[in-house]
Amino acid sequence: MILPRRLRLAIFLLTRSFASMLGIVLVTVILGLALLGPVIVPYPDHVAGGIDLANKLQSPSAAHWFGTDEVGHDILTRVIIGARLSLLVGIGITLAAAAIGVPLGILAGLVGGPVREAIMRLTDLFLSVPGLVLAIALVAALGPGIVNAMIALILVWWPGYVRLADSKALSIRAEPYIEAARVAGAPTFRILWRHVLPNSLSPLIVKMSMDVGQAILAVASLGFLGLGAKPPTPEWGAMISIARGYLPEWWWYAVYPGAFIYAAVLGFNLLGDGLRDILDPRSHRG
Amino acid sequence: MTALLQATGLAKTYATRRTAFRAASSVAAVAGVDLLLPEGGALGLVGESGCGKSTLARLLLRLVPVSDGRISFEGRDITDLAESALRPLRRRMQLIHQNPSAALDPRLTVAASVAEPLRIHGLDLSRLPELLAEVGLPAEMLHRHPHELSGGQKQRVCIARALALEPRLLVLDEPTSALDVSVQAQVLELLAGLRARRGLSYLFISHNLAVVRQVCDRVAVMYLGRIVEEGASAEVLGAPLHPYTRALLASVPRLGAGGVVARGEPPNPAAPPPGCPFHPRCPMAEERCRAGTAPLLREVARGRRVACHLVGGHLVG
Amino acid sequence: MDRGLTLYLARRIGLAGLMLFGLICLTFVISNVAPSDPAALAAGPDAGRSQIEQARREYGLDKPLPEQFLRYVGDLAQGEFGRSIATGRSVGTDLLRYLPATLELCILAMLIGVLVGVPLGVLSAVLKDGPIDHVTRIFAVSGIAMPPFWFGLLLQLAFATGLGWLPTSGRLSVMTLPPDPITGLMLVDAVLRGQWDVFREGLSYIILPAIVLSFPCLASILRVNRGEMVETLRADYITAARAHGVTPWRMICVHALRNAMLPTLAIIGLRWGWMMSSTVLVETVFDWPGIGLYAVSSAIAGDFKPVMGVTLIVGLNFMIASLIVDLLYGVLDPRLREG
Amino acid sequence: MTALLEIEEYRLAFDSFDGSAAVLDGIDLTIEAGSTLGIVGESGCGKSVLARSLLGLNPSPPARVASGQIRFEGRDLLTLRPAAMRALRGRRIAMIFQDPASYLNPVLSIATQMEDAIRGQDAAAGGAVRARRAARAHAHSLLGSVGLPDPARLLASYPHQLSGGMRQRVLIAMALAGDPTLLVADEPTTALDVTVQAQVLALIAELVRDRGLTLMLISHDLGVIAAACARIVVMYAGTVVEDAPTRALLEHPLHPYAQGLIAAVPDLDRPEITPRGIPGSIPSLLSPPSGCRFHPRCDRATARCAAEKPLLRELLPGRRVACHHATP
Amino acid sequence: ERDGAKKVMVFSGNQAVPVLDPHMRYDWSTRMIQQSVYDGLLKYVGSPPQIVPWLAESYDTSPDGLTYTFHLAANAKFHDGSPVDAEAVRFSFERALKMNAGIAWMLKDFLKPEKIVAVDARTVRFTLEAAFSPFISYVPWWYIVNPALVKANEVDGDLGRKWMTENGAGSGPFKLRRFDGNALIHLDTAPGYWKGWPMGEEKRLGGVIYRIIRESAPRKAALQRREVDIITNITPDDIGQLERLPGVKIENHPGFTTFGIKFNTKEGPTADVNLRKAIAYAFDYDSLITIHNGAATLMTSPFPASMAGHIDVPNIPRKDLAKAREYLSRSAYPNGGIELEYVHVQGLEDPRRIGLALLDSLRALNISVNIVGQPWTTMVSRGSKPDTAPNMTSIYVTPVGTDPDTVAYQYHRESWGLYYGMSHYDNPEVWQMISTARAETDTARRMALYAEIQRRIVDDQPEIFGMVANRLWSMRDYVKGFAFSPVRFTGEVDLYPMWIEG
Ligand SMILES: Nc1ncnc2c1ncn2[C@@H]1O[C@H](COP(=O)(O)OP(=O)(O)OP(=O)(O)O)[C@@H](O)[C@H]1O
Ligand SMILES: Nc1ncnc2c1ncn2[C@@H]1O[C@H](COP(=O)(O)OP(=O)(O)OP(=O)(O)O)[C@@H](O)[C@H]1O
Ligand SMILES: [Mg+2]
Ligand SMILES: [Mg+2]
Repeated sequence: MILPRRLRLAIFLLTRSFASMLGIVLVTVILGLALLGPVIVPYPDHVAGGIDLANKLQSPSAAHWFGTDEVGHDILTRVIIGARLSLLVGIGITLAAAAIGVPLGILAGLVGGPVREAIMRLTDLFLSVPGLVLAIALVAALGPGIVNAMIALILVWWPGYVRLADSKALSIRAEPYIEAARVAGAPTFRILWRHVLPNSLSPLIVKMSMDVGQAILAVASLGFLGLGAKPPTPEWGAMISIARGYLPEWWWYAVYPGAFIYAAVLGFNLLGDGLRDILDPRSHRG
Repeated sequence: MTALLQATGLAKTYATRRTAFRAASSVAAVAGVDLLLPEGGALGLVGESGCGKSTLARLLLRLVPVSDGRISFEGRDITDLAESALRPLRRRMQLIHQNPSAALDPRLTVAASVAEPLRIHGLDLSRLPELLAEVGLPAEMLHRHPHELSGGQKQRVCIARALALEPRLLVLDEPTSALDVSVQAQVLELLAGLRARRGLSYLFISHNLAVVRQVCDRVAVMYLGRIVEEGASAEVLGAPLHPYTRALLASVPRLGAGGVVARGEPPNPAAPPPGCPFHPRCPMAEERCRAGTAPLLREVARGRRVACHLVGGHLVG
Repeated sequence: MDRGLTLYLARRIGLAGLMLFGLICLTFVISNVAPSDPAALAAGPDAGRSQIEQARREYGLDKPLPEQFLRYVGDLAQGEFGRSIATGRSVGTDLLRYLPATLELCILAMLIGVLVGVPLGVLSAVLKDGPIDHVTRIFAVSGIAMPPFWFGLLLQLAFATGLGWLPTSGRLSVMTLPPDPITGLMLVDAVLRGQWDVFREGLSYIILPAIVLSFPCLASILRVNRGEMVETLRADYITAARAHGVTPWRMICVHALRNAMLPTLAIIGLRWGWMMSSTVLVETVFDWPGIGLYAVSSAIAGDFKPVMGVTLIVGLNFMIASLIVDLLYGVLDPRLREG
Repeated sequence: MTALLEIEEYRLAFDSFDGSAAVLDGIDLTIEAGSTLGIVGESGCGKSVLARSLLGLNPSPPARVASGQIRFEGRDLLTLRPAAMRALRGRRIAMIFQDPASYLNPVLSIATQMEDAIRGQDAAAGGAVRARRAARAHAHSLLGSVGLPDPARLLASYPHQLSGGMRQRVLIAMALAGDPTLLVADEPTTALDVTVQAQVLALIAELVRDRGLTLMLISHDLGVIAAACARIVVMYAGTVVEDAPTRALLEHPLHPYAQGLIAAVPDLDRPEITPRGIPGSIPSLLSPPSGCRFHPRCDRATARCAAEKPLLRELLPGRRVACHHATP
Repeated sequence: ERDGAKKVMVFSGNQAVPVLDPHMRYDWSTRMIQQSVYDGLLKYVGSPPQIVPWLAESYDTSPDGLTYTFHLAANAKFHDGSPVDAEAVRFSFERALKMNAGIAWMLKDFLKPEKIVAVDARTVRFTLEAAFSPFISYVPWWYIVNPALVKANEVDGDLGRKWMTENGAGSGPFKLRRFDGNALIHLDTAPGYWKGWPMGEEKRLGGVIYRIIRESAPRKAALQRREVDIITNITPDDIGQLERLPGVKIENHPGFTTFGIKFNTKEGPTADVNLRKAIAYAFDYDSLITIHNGAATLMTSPFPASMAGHIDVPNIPRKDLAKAREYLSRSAYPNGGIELEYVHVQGLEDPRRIGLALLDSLRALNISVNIVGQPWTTMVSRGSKPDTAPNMTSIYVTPVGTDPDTVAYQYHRESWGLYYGMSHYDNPEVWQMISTARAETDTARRMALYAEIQRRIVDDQPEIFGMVANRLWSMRDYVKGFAFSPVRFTGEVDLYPMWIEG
């Protein structure tokens, strides 16, 4: 009886905010494109590498809504298929980073002492180099490619989760209900699993939602610098990077993939904001 | 009467880390406490905020590391026991927190919260409804979350959770201070009944003297990490010896208002005054109170201990 | 300065040193996992085998890795960042040349971020849930979601190519001589030397990249500031200030903002650190001759010494920024100042 | 004696997702100039909301005034425009709060906060705003008048450097900045230790006496109210259930809730009397019980109590009670 | 732009000039500035490229091809006024050989520093270790530096390397005014240049600015707005747009830079000549032309068309799927089903697109292509060994001289592992012919050998012989004196004869 109330509250909070609604719509659209992409695109062949040089650099038309690129690929097709890649990569990076960072962070916050000191110093080290520069160095070293870009970004992303999980664990550790569990004789692992983790979930979910957006942006950035996906993989950032050479005459080439990056990242960030409103007990006030 | 719980010279010092603008310092939250709780007894611990009541309670339950002194429980020294060795003992000593809202995991239902200790110790879960009934909660509450309960109900759940392991000792850290008087009376009734039925021992912390007098047969008064007076509650609260105890009693608001005895406010425990820690606020302070070490807790009459230079033999007998 | 603060600073600096060392190790490891042969790069495209071998010796690349590492650390200790493999130039000299341009860009962007972000945040919080608030919130999220490189291209398309109001890229036009350096920051130097036309021209070049660079930063500041202001305006002491009859203006701008500025300051510090790395994208788009562009072009060429150098500089900058933020926190928050 | 403040049929609701909570449900009470009135009631019964209503401090939304009047010196506060309300705050009606630690701005010095309050009062009075220096001098004297030693040093300090009692005194001094007529004290001692509580209560009593203030003191501690006020209003779930002189109420409460409340307080001096709790707990204000809001917990409740809301009637001279069954 | 009474021409390209030292390194942008600041003994001009006397008025060759004697112009002087004498020439060649970087590879196997003799102030004699016919074709790239200046700025015996990075010590038509290798280089015309000016003193420029604009869009915009007068690095797709601009003209010339896709002939599937042939016949050569909007010509031999000795090899593969399938069926992979790696230099647009075209073409053979962009260094170090070399690598090669040996030698055993030797071409008979040809002094016999070499190489198909892309510049119509010479690198122009009209 009570869960429905929470659900109703969640729906109320989400629908009340235009921003959250926009976020949900955008994310749903991107998810839909990612799922249905191969079925709905007009020129599936253009993703596998088929080229059509006779039709290169066409302006938007009925046959090619977003125009064509420098080897005659339909830009709409590639942008839609790009959603799939970006989404996979964004979610992959976020999940992997969280899978590394959260256990470490909770361990640090719960155990404290030298273990925490060591973990946090390592985290600080990674956090002190702003991610993009480190990622560039890494990708340049490992060689470009979507997998290497992911590895690099996971490497620069996990410390954020350590920080969050650690601070959450620290604050939860001080909660009387943790003490109550200790009084009841609960071993550390049980406390971690049953109390600390579930109670740190809300901010983690919020962060992960936003991070999917940020990871998409980061991959696109690497792609833009020529360090992302390899051709013929349709990747938004790489498309803009190439399209840049065709500005200003063929402006649509750069505009569409960018608009999709923007929409995707915006969607996930707004969704994160909306989730925060739902999950943050403070917002229940009014 | 055998001692269920005994502490000798128990001390806890907290060190604070240095930051950009603050030097490292240490706070003697508990500074040498001797204490004895007999089997089946109820000892009240009173004192102003920050005097170390909660810290003492957690020390006794081995929830914070001990800086100095010894603790024995059921006649066994538990000061240096490892957490794993302590775990079986935990069944017999339980804690009730001040704020029942914070003491319950917000994600667990009442049933899950109360069942948690049973699960940990691999006990039979079927006693759950019985437990709730014992603390006066209807069975329909089992599937509620804490935020759907009133303060008094939450505190009952906490008590049920503590009782689940059938403890002998219950440490209650201001169990009613977050509750309304009408609810407080309900909880006190419950606690009194439980003690009578189960023969529990209470270490009952409160700053409300009237409540302590209701619940406890003995009272210890704490000031700045030390016990300054201890004895049977009727005696200590009826005829206080230590100037601080007197000040406390005089401050309790009553119709028509009494005289103010204590000046000033509790000093910062990080920089306690020399000599008797109470001397800056004591209306009777003399030269000898201002210097030297803190007066020791002495037995001034049978079962009555006071730490004050000014309380001498003349009161004895 | 009291002893406590000195000790604290010493500890922090020691810690920063340790981190810097960690960073050096990290970059060194990264630069050596690359499968490329730096010596081939050093020797040039048409070089024969003997020349490659000579380059290898010359750059010490024939030495075992631990020795190379020790050498690198030793050089760094003397302020030497090593030589770029691709160009043979000293990385330290190059960094010195490009850093001011990046700093200038970052400083201007940060100014925009703070001067626009903070007031907008306050406005949005005060008019919470009103139309202005909604617009500002979407604007703020946009700042974080907008790919800087794309935004830069759009601005170029609009203001440089389309309207022709502003130049597309670079730092100054071809014929304009930059003022003789005093601070290295061109705009400041132009003012100091009284070269107002250079200043104006420099401004027209820097404004687009600065806007692009400032957008995410502005957005973060706005978000944090708004959030904190909303929280603060709910705080009990604000209720009290109202009850005491403090004027609304003063209540918002002093009583509330002072509190909200603390977390805002933290985000400013953080963003300053990130900004240095965003320059990688912005400088690429606007051909801004700073360390970001330097890093990217070197990375793409497989030339790691410059990348390592830039990484170290960016990391150092980040550490300094967080130290300054911590100290400022102490200044602004009396609770941290003493017991 | 004339009525300084008259509250009539005041209803206020808080709107939220779950519906509208009738937090104040027809409050009726009067404070005579120069008198001391205490308000008691369980947590959540609307005491603070009522106090904040007097200064227009309830955030709206979610707060919504449904009906009623609050007349202060003859003017209805509920219809005042914001500027007029600001002019009243602190100058005619001042307020002190429960937790002194959270009601002082942690990052501003005491001097700044006091100066702003004083200058704010000047601005509200419409006269010349005095210079900071003059404001500081005034702050200095105010601190002295609440019995704080060494005001100069105090002014230079920040809230965290003060003890709880000192903070509450500073807040009291700030409340006095506009030389108000009515002082609303919302649980001013709840966060303090008993010893300090006694000191602060003594200070308030002294100020009321010396300055001829009218006091409205809110607390859930009957002892505190009894020690400081001549008259007590008992509130339950947003309604006034009893209004009586202190001694009369304590000795002979008429409303079953007031009786229960008094019986629940343990008495230090009479430990032999076991306090008795009131069964049940306060109702949700989202769907308050019909009729008398207390009836679900009342052992004397009848069908009438559930159906009909009892009016607050003057049962004895100077004593009003809202109960169908109350008899003198 | 103007500088006082004289005009200044602004040239814009994408490539920085990190090091100016003519003995340290070269690439198109660097050499363009070097060519302006320094003079060589000889100079390449025109199309087809001719070698003309420059600092050397003439030279003699001994019949055995071992001794070359150069006679210097009398009036040549460095920018500081000191004469360009035989000692300066000797010093410069010695410096380049000692530094063993940049251009040194061209001569170092044949020329030892002690064999360079300043016979008198105006005569220098070089004695080679062995006969080396291409010698003269390399000499134009050996610039003469001012020994006094170099020595004055020498630190720790570095031969002035540090100083020369950003300073000029030449006798060329221009001298440095401002050097910021990553942004802008400002050259002033050297007053009273010893060689005089072809357009006359009247019309000559006041100077030249080389401005680096990395992206093509802003570069084009700058040309459109007359901020710059001439730009390079434009894509074939830009031509149409630019041509339509009033007052803008295009220079579009067949170049010298060959594009090929090198197979790894030693390891992996491509070690099989049948597979190589299959791929070569499957490849859609027309796409090379389409990608370049027609501004390219297909190669008909391993040698570029304007190189001496070039022949059209008759059976050079063109797209022919039937033949491709036939070769495939003879290979170890008659049904395809393999994936081949195609590596190109990261960031280069054309090879990436050609990769896409290759990918598209090979789908017909059921062969998939993994297109990988890698930094130059990585690519080169991978290519240095057969077991790490990619299956296919796209390589541009610009011969630095007009002598056929320059290209032929790429197929010699000695070139294995170098970037143009990534195919590790293994045919001892061809190697022998190459060695013979470079020592041969009789031109006719040499050319006959080279014709045979070209045929044999095509037979072995160590690479897909691609195309020679046209070189493109776009300039305002008032820019005059542009003289194309294919022997220069991609964007490089000879600034000396240029001027601005009106
Ligand atoms: N974890 C800790 N770290 C540092 N100091 C602490 C810590 N816990 C308690 N203290 C200090 O120890 C002293 C005693 O604290 P404690 O909580 O035991 O007091 P208390 O008597 O329970 O007060 P209250 O009535 O407010 O609950 C206080 O001065 C407090 O600041
Ligand atoms: N800003 C608000 N928004 C929504 N509901 C509120 C708000 N402020 C108070 N309430 C509700 O109004 C009711 C009365 O609150 P109030 O603070 O007046 O109680 P109180 O009698 O002062 O209690 P306490 O003794 O705990 O201070 C409560 O149910 C509370 O939840
Ligand atoms: Mg406590
Ligand atoms: Mg209240």
